[in-house]
Amino acid sequence: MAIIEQPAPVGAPALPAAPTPTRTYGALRRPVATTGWKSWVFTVDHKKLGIMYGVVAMFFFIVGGIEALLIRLQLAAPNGKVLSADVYNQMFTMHATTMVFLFVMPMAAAFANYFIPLQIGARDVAFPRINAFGFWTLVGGGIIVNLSWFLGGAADGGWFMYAPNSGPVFSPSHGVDFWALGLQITGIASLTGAINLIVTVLNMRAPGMSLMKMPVFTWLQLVVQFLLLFAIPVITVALFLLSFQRNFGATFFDVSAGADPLLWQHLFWIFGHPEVYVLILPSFGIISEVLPVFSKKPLFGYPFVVFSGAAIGFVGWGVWAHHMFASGLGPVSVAVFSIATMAIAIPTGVKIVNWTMTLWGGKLRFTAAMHFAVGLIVLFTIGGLSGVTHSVAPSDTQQTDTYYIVAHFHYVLFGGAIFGLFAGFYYWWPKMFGKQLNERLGKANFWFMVIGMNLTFGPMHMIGLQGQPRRMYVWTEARAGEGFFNIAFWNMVASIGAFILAFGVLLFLINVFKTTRSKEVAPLDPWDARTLEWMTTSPPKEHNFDAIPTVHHLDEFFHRKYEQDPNTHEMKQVATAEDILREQEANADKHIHMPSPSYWPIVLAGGLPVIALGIIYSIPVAIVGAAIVVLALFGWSLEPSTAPDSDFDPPASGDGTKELAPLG
Amino acid sequence: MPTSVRRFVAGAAGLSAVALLAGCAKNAPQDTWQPKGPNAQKIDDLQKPVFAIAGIVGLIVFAAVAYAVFRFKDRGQPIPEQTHGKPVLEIGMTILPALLLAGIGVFTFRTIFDLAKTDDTEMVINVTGQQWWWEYDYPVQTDYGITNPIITSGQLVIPTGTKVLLRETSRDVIHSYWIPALNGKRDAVPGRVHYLRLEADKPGIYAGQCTEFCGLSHAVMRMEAVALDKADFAAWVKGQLELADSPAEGTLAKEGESVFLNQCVRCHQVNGLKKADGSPAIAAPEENVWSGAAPNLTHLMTRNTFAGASWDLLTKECRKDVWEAPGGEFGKKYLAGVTEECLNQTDLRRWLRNAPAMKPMYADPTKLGPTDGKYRGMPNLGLSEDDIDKLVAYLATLK
Amino acid sequence: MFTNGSKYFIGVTGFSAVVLVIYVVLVDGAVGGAVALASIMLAVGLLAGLALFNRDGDVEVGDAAAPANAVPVGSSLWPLVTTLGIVAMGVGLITHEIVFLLGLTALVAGFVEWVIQGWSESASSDRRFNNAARGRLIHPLEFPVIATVGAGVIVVSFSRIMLAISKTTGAVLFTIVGALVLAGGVFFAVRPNLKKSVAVGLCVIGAVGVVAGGIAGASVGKRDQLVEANEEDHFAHKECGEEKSKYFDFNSEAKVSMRSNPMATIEFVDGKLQARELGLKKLTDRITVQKSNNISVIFRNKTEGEYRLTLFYGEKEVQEGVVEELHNCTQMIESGEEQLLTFRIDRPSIASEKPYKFYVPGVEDQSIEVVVP
Amino acid sequence: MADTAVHHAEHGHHTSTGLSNNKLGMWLFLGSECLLFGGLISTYMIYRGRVGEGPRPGNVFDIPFTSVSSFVLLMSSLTMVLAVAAAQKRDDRGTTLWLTVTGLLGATFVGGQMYEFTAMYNEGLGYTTSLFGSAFYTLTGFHGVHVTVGIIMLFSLVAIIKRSNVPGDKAEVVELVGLYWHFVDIVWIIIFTLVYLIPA
Repeated sequence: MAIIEQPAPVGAPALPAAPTPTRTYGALRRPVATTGWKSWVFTVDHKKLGIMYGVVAMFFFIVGGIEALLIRLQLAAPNGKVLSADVYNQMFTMHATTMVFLFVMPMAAAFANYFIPLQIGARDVAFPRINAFGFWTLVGGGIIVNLSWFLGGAADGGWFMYAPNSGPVFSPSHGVDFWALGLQITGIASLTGAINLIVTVLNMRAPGMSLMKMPVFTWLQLVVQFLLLFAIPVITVALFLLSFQRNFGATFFDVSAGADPLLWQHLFWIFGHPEVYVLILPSFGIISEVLPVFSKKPLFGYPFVVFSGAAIGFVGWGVWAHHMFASGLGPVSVAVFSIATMAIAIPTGVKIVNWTMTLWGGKLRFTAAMHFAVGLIVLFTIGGLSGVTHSVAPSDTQQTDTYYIVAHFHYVLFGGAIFGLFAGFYYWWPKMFGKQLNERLGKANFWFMVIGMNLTFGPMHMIGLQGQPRRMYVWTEARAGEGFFNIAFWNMVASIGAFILAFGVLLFLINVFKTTRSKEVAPLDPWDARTLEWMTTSPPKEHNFDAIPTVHHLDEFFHRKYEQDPNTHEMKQVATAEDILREQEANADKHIHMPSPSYWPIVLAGGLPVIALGIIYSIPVAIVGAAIVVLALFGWSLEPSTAPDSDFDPPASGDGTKELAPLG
Repeated sequence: MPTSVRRFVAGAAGLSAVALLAGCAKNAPQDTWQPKGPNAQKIDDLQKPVFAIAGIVGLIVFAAVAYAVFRFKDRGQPIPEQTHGKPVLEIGMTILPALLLAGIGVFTFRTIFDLAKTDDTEMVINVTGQQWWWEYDYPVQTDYGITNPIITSGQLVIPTGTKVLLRETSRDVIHSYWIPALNGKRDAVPGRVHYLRLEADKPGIYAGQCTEFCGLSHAVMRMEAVALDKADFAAWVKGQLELADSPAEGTLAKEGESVFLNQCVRCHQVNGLKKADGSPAIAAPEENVWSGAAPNLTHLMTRNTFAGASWDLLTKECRKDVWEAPGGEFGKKYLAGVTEECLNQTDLRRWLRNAPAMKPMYADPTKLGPTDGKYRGMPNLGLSEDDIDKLVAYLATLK
Repeated sequence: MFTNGSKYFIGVTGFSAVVLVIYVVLVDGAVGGAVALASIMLAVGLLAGLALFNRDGDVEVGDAAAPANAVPVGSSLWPLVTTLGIVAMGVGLITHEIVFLLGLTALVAGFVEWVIQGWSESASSDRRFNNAARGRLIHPLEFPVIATVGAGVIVVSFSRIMLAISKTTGAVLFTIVGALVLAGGVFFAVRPNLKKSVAVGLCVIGAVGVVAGGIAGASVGKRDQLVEANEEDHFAHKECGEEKSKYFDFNSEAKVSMRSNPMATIEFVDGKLQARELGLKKLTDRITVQKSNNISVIFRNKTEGEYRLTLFYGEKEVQEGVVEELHNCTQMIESGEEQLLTFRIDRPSIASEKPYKFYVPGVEDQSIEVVVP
Repeated sequence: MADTAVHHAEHGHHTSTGLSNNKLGMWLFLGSECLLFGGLISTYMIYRGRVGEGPRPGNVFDIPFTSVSSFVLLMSSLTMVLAVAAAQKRDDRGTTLWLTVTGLLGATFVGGQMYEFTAMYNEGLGYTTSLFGSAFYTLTGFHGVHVTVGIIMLFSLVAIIKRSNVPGDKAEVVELVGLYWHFVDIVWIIIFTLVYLIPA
């Protein structure tokens, strides 16, 4: 299947021999490769980009995981000697940065990219080239953030990089510069991705798919993209201020010039709190797909889940200062934000009720994906409830910046976000690769992860409540308390748990490796699924659907397969996935024009890290980078999104779309 | 069904662990659940019920999930009816937690404002954070016999049963002052003054630690609050107001004084110390240290700790003796200070030999470009063993 | 199409460019090496251009129907621009750096354009295809440069003119220019049959006017007031005495804008100075502040007339034997106003023979002692 | 336009909302930009009075001049509207004319800003002089960069329309640039009011 399907030449007259663009432009002609590395590097196909997002995110997951293991090694015993104070501070900063910005967000973006167009019955995203640009930008940002390890040390201020500790005096290495500029670049990726996906969801739904017939995953991703759209510019401002201070001598956080360090905290958390929902909502979406499928029941209270998702999106903007209860905001602000924070527990609680009720009365099949989904409900509940304990501001002043907080957000982000992503891996793997991950290994993977995770983060509740602050490169026996179950004991348990957890993740990688090598092909509809992405081949064709389906129901695919017997009221299967696919292929649309691959996204994305390096080391290099960016922008806007016919080899005579300066 | 049972157990582990095992470690000095003063008590009264409620809600959820998992496993039952929800149930499940939280909110509200009161306090102390130690200075308050400002570091000394108001600020980055047994934490933000109420019911030492990440040695930026009953506190104040005496001529300590004048006085002030010409020796930390101050050592031996409360000046046994002294005797033992036989020579000498090796600090002279050559912390002074002997002898006289 | 020869040279050019960039980044201030590498790059680039231009003997080039060279070649502006560039660089070497840079830019631009035009003209026998091919390669370069240069010329010229003339004239001139642009637009819009040459002529006159004005403005230099301001540094010195500083107190905004909590409030009530320290209930005439720390106090003037609060905090030896008193102060503020004073005292009180104090210049016997432990 | 991914038979003009992808995308982008300027404006509002030893806002602002230059920028919104109208009438000459005029007015505004910055610098307000200086230059500089990008877009659009005879929905591209331009103008109104007109 070629990327560009040429319309069949119907009685075309013989044209005079035209000069061939292949020869004229040589290496500069538009890429049209459909196989080999070029087909990946220059692709604009949302599915290939989704897979590449996933691979990059997985890589950074391993990097972040190794950082975490080193941290736990250092803290296993008092006065740890594995890492120096300096390296330890870099380690926890980069662990958080990597996990948040380079693993969970890109992995959620991987699923969004791959499945949103499929779930809404579209052939691609709204702006395919912007999509490719977003991916390569993320790669560039990730490289810049991590490059600092090799160029004089990474950022060492903690992931929220409080001013003035992040200023040029208190963090003299280039680490924070790399960090700020790298995140600025990944921010561009998130912002363009958000615009792209919002337009895709709002504009490109299949006929009949009203917003309230959209799959929950797409819905919650839509909320996430709106959060990103409005949160990213705030952190952009904060990072600009920080960079200008560090690189151009501005004084935004320099207290001796009269600056207020709390400005950074406000800007950071106005971004940072919505960011928390950016991390968790995609996983909520995934398990809201997985639970109904394996319960053979629709999601309980679909509108409630959707509206509570939107409510979280809104209220999430009004609670940022609960990260600052100890910062000295004054009692009125503290009280207001404390109450607002409690309010946000309500829509979150609604979701847990709905998931539990989805299970209730179902026909539950415990596949690996289902294991992770149920695991998420339980673990997230623990994280959510410990969250309620520190929405109570006075109580938070005892807990904040201790290990209790570390325990809380790992239950939410590991037990919540990451378990959701793993549920997604097991659930969607057959769709993405046409092969099924091994279920037995998958369940082993789950049990090791769930036990490891509880052993690692469970004890952190104790450690924190007994007063061990976070971000400490050593702890001392003098303050560990007496008795057997003292802080020393729990620290050791947590470190052992971390390795069990890591082994669980390793099992997943082994599973992936084994599955890739095996020749066994997955069935077309292995889970008896409910949504549109399963209505095409596995993996899907380049153009996703031969015929764009018309949607009549929520869970359209399920309702095409099953009908209720009017007499017995029992659900009866009336068609198989194969039947439905065959019917679609028989009524295939003619003349499908897919967007062509392009050089410009990767060139444009490549200019940004050059600018970043230039700002850090030498301004002329930044100018070179800026020139690349400008050149690529213009090359991009002068290039039609679908290649003109003369770009084909041999040149074609179709009616390709040649338009002026398309943005996407 | 063993799987579901195991799942339930594993899932509930975290929360039940919180509920059951928190009490298992006895006497963790920074335990947040053992209040020793009215402010921390208020927090505790608020948080314990919240923990209980959270625990109960959690157990209900786990039970429901476990039941569903066990009861509705696929045993070949027919495909269930495709119901999309029960609005009444859902509205109910929205209102119920809302009411619960509203209840918690009322009590939270009250406690927030109680803890923020500043108009009923009886004493103020300035607390200044600096990388990586705390400085305390007591403004003139004649009611407590403080006729001249007192300055000390590492250990905050307060009278029992007195509502003390800390005025926190910082000289460099954000730190956070936290004595869990007495109150929650409050950030010390440079350029701002924040308040924190402290009050201890009984005499004793209460441990704490900096809880806002403040750079390299954040992990060893510790502090202690010492509560003395009112009479002992008055005695302490009296002692602190005195100037340091010069050691007798010809003693080792006298030689130590001249080492101190050569080296230490560049940063460390000893009130009453005089140069050879008889003029007062004034430390100039602002010329050598980025943040502009170094601990005042006038009454070093009245404090039990040094280097930002990171190490003890008392040997292990003596420390235990003081920390575990019963309420009535504690004051006397604390006021005795560090006697010669109790002095922890090992750590003190190690510190004088090479401070940055003991506590990481930005003290490498080759890497001080961004700070105009000023240190952040104490550099390695390269003292000879001889000088160290003399210095220890001198420091031991600073009572 | 690129032949093997030109590919080779393009590759070497690119490579040497990369080497140059890396060299410049890694080796600080090594001009000689950079110049050498740049020369290599230019030389190889030139060869690449020649190879491209001459299609270095690739017999397969072009379509068989019409040999590449058979296409009639139009006139070209680029050789001229390139030559001008070389001349300007020569002149620039003697006169001014900017001329040299302009020449260099013209040289590079002319050269690139020349090569691409030459290349495209021999791409095929089809004129339109050749044009499209040229556009495809050069437009992404050309458009942003044209647009930036266009905007840049106006911006720079304009700001130079404005800097040279007085404030009032500036505002008037600015209005006139805006109106002229608008009027020009309207004029062209309502006269759709206007001859192209007239339109172009008018635009050229406008452009030349702006540029000429800019050059004139730049050579005249800044207006006198600005020069004076620059030299005197109007706002950078405080005068803490009784007098009212001409610039520093001018237009002072007396409101407290800092939200951070001040350490104390100092009030000047009916000729008496009193302080209230944060957390202490009593009024006091002695406040304690930390050493080497930024401290803020609020000064409230509750006495008729304009006053300022001045802090004396010791003496400092500025040179051998020259001792200067250290002062810090608020601006003159009117009765009923308040202002924040932020200061930092580095030496403890015991280091000074005279006690540190707050006082109000012009008012005797009223002061608040400041103690620094 | 870019949504050629949509079924070709519909020629990429049918969308679920009826709004074209590009236009919706531009609206979203501008929504995001609001927060960017929101952050910068907040920073300025917090720091406007923190002048340290340097000049205060009242010392350096030249309000009559800035009013005129604001007016020039506003006029450019008007000419932008004319350009969009001409583009919708498929009147290439009118489009390029009004786009050029818009760009020229914009360039005049930026020229004015450059003058203003130079004058302020000479009067003692450098970028690093005080928090007020840092925040002021950052805020207005960001806006100036936005206007400059807009001018480059306008001028390039003129060149594209003139040079490349490409069929397609030119009117929409002009409209997109127009949306951006109006946004930049509106932001300036807010900045002008908050920064210049309301005293610190």
